[in-house]
Amino acid sequence: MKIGVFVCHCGSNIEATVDTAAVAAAAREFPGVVFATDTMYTCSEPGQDEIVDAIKEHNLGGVVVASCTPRMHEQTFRRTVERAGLNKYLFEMANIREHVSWIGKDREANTNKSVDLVRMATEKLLRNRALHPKKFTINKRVLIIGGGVAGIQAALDCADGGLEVVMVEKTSTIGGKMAKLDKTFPTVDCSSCILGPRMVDVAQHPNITLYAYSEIEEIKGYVGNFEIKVKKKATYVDWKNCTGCGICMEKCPSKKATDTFNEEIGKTTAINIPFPQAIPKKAKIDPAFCTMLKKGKCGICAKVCPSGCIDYEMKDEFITEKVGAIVTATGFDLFDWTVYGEYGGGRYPDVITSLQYERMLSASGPTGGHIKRPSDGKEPKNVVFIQCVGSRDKSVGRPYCTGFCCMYTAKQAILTKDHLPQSQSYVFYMDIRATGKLYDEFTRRAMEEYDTNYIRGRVSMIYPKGDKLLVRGADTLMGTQVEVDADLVVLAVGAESSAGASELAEKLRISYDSYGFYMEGHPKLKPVETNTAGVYLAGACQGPKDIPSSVGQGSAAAAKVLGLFSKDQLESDPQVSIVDIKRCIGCGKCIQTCPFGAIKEIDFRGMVKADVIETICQGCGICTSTCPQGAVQLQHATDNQILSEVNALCQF
Amino acid sequence: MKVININSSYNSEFVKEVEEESGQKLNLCYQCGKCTAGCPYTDEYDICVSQIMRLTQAGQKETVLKANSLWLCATCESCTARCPNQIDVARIMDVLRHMARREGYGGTGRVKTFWDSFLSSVKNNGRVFEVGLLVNYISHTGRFWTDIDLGPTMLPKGKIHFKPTEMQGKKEVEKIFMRFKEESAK
Amino acid sequence: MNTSLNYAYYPGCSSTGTSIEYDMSSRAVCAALDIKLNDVPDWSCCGSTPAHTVDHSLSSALSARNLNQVASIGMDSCITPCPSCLANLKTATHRMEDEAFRNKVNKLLDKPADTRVSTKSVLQILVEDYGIENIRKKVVRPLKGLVVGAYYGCILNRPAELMQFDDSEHPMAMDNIMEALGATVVPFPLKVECCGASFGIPRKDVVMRLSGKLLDTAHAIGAKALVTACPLCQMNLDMRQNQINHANGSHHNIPIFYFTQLLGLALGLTEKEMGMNKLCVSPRTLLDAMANEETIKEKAA
Amino acid sequence: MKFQKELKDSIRKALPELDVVIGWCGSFDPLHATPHFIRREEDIDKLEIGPLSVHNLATYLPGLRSKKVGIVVKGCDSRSVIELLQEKLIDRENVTIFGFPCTGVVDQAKIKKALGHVGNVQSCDISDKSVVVVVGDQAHSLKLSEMLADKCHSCRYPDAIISDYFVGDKIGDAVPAKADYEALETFEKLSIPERFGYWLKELDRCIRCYACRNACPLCVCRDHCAAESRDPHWLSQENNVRDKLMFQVIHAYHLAGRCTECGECQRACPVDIPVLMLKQQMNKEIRDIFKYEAGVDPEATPPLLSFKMEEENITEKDW
Amino acid sequence: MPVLEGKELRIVGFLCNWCSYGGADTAGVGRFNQPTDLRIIKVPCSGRIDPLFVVKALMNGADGVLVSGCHPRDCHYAEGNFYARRRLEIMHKFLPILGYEPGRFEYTWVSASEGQRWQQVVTSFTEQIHKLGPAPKIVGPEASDTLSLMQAAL
Repeated sequence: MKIGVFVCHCGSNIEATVDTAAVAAAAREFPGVVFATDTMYTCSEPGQDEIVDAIKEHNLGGVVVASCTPRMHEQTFRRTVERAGLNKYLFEMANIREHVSWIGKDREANTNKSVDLVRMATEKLLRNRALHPKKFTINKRVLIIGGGVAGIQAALDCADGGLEVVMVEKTSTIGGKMAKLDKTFPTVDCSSCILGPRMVDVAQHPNITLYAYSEIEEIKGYVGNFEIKVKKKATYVDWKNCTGCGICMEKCPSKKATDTFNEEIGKTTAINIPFPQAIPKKAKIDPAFCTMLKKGKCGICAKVCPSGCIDYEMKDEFITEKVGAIVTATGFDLFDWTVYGEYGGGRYPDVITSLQYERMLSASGPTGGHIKRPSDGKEPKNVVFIQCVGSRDKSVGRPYCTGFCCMYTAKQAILTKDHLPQSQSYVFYMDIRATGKLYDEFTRRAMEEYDTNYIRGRVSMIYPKGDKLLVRGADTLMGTQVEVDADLVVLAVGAESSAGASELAEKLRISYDSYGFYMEGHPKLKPVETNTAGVYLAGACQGPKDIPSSVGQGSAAAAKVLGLFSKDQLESDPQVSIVDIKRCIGCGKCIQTCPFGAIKEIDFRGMVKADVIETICQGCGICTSTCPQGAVQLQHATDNQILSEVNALCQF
Repeated sequence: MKVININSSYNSEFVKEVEEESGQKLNLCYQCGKCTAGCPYTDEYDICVSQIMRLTQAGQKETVLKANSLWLCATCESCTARCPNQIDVARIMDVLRHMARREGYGGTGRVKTFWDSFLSSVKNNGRVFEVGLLVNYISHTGRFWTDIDLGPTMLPKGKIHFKPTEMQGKKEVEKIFMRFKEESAK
Repeated sequence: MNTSLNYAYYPGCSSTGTSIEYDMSSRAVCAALDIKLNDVPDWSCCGSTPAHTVDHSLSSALSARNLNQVASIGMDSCITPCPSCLANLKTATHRMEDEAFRNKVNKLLDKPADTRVSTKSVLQILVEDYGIENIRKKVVRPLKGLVVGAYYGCILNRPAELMQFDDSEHPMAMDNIMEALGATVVPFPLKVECCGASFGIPRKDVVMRLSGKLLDTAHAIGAKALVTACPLCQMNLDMRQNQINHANGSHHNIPIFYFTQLLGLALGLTEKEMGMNKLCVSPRTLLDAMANEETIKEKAA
Repeated sequence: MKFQKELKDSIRKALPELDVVIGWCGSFDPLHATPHFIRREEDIDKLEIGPLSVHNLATYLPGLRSKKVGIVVKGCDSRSVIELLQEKLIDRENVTIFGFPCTGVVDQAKIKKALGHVGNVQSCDISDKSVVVVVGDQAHSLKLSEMLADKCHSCRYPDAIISDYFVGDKIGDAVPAKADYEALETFEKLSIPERFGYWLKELDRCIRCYACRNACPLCVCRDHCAAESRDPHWLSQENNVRDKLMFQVIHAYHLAGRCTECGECQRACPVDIPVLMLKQQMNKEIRDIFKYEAGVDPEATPPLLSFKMEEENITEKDW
Repeated sequence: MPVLEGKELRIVGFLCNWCSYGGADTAGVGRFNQPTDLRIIKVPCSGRIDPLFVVKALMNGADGVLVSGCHPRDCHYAEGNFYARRRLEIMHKFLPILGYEPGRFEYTWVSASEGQRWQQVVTSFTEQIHKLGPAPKIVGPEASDTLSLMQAAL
């Protein structure tokens, strides 16, 4: 094989600490290399053209590009060599940017290391073979996990695009966090007025099947052909017949149930519909509080239900759905702020979270939209907002900025003045992050028009003083300690990944960061893809996001799914294992260890042999490292290819 | 107010020394002010602790080491306990005091005189001799009325002794101080 | 119950003077609970705050001498009533894990520092090693009718990484003990606020302000007394209570107990053994009221 | 041996249904036995079992997979049979197993060492206690216990674990005379560099004959062994220590969780390289980490072909 | 080109494509400085890594070998790292009998987001290898010839 080597400067990204010309010169001495050069931006159009020209001019059979990580541009260059008529697998990359030039400044060592990496790549390339993908048919249905605003958007866009959509929502209603909000920034329009109709659309769309109060139990398969096991949790109410009339709620004697929808500002009944606009508007029983389920006595709801849908014997149900793509929109949860002992750790009733305050502001909330202190029901005069509670704080393991608290705090300060014109709001902040259209103007309005007193500094302590709370903070601009007598303290609690996010990621086989947020395919260029084909991200499951960003990502994910499904068949990755039938002794160890069931036993002239089903094989190579005699080899990562890399690096 | 040139007034040696002696990284501080917010001594400080942090970060040696605040910090640890960036601020205050002593700043404050009297009591007796300490402090400050009012209450309670308790190893303790002096002189 | 509790005991300098009743009551309580205390032989001052404001190696050397004294009687577990001593001894052990620092300290010492000794507070071992439930069983004279707040001071639990005991913002050890003794505990909001520490002599004004705020708060929440675990806190709040009243124009008359004093009382030890007479703000009325309550109950029975 | 007749009767009974029965018979001299393939009734008489029955005949089974085969096994050999069954390399219905209680087999290397140069052996009489070898008209009486193979001293399975016919009385659970892995423990006293030097020195005399592999009952890849393959190409065919040692590591690793320590590899080595030790090391690890022993349960899953989400005995490095 | 004499030792890394290779990229993107000794071979999954690759590298003259995959339960292929953990652990414990110090080979888990962890792993592994010094080498006049024959034959 005649090999051409292209060593990229990446502007100064590589060239600054790697002598690319020297690397190219060294490469010319390697076996098989007939052409080597250094180029300014190999990925640019002229850079790619240079490769195409060189292939033609030097009759190259393979190309090595030493540049950035293959995760960045392997696809790009594979297309380039394909353009010149080469099979795209006759290409290798040496990562001399992320793994060399960006992690050290020693030019001599870096150059030396780059030469090694190029040598490794050429040795591997010498053993590469042309590979050809197989085609397989796909199931054009999509699963949306999570029914918040991002999931709703993705579902509606997919359904409008003609796809069958299956939506699975953990709680008994869709709407997510947005449904809990009173108003939205920076327009201060009513949250349920803009979200409500879309929720109804989900319920009424002929292409959407909604499983509320359900969870993902198991995911099998791969892009184009996933098989999903959905657990429909027992609601003890037959939803087919439940009309959502709410009589059961009126009559239920157990009125101490946890009201998660209202962020535990109040209590609800054991049988409940979370809120009047819930979709689906169906009742469910909370077994932890239902006297009938706990003690076998009561049964009032069954007696009063006009459609007779109460079923105390109901069990969880499992349903299997087949889809070709998955959009994950599982959102976020609030940081558990009670780790802040200095803010009372949850001991003071008048220290509440921003989302609790939101429920209080909402006309459909437990206080009917009246701001009242939880301790005594009085209207507060001084309301103190503390920002960055569980954000930008390493000491509680949350060093990241949640990003939207500055905005909702400004909104809540404005709403406070609207509700209680005599009140005074104080906001302790570190920096105001208002980087969106009309965002900064909005925070300015909170100060200029609504007289919100912004104090730059964190709060060190809250403690009760009489019937007030003394908030002790700093005003770093004045350079001193300040105290505020507060009637109510609202904590702008940060966002964290939703409970169970990592378990779901394991089922989806996607990566997540150390905080449990899902990893996108590329931070800039693949914001809604994951590294698992056919699985996409929407909304805050990928990182904290405000409503416009979540909706934008929901639509983007939908576009990705629609794009994927625009073909009737997908090409399988040819980097799969194949069995050398002569060498196989039929011991079945590969079959035993394959995680995908991609290897089957076949009869070959009366002998047992293994055979790989190419469209099922995912290319992990466990079989190859299991087979003692190496009869099954993972294409593009064969034993000989890896050994050649080892030999290239370790020359005794 | 003083206008300063941010690069020419930056004392990099000072920053390095503080970081080395305290084991803390000054750039972790993002000036949230939570240390100042919790500091019970802010009332007495001439420069609040978050600004001490900022000035130190900015290499403003003179201003920092001259600050009275250094001598009013009681190491109550509330800054350290609550710093979102887990900076041991109290330790930095300690280190700044060490430097101020070495470089001859802040020698007039009453707190420092008290601390010095305390240590000389330990040096001489191996343990603190409370009455001796008070007498020593008074003789250095001339504040004769210090706690004189407490005498009548305290005397009958058997809490006041006019002789230090005897300990055998007091020479050992004294040697610690002597060696420390020698080592510091090196 | 673990009857083999056995510790080296480091009293600290103030035990010989201003906090003599803390020492007395700690020893008596431990004796009553079969906790064996072995005095650290010929102990010396830990250096307290003044030493570490001069130099960390000096401070650690002063502590290390005492840690060596503990090791000299073959013990590796030391307790002290005083949080300041505790902080110094623990800091020394912790910092000396670093070899370079240890060498620096060793240069100041006669013999190299023994780093195996661990130190805890008397409060910590009572709660963790002896156990509150076991204390509850030993109560013979419940503190009925006593309305008390627990004040921990600034360094007993801070920094959390070093002290490794209780909650650094909202400690409960003394609250729980007082509850077990039958007292009515009112949650004290400023549990870990500084009282002014050793500034009583050089900057009395600071102590007047900070300790004054503590007394004001105690009064506001209806605490009839405070319990403390720190000689400095107790001294500022008790011995200087008159000075505070004078300076702030207040009229507080709040007895400030060491928690060991009330514990001893509940265990049936005498007021004299507990050094109740050593307190500046007289607890007489409170103690009488408690005794009264007891008699009423007995009569009722 | 006392149950030899009983064994022959059993074989006679089973032979009509079988293509071949493998046992042992006399060899070129009275000190050695050799594998014996019984196809006809008259072959049965030549069968001899006893302390000279050293070969692990299970080695032949995979090659005769399509035939109906009878096999005579010692306790240790039976473990190899179990392992082959577990790995589905032989079929239970095609194998008839004849077991007997084994009291140990000799180690020819030890006899050779005791006698010095072994020339023309005239006779060899083995009793319960002694081995009397007559060489050049001179009789040498050797203690049997000292001549037994090392593995016999730590044997825990003297009776075949699996059999269709068992002759003689079972010995039952034997208490091993020696702990496992004594040789290994002695070796571990060497420093790390000494060990490296040791292997280089030992392997230096390897002639790459692969007798170790050919004798191994679990080396089932045969013609496709990684040692001689070019795809994958793990080893060169050169005469260098690197590849010789690498092969031993490959052998040991490919046997991890499978090797029953029959010792055939080491016995077969013509230049006496202690190659068993490497396999023992693997086995020791397998035993310590996974509490697993190969060749005792045909239904078990070998540890390297399975996993647990939480591994109790693996502590990973803490960075 | 050999390693830089006196400055570097030969360290080979086998990294899975999905997590650790990405983690090393993340470290690069974050400009987390690392020692230059390590050369990374990318494999699809830690389950693809035959422990014999590790031995091969050492016998070919590597001074240290580092394997890194996805954290247990996070494998892109669901189970690869579980198999890898068992197999690599066996080899980890085996190498000392051959005469390689226990610290010559380590395996660990680094996710694609853990750039800092990767920096930490590389730095401390490199330090560890430098502390051990060069690995024992099998020397012989035939060495370089063998290598070229080997590569030609692959």
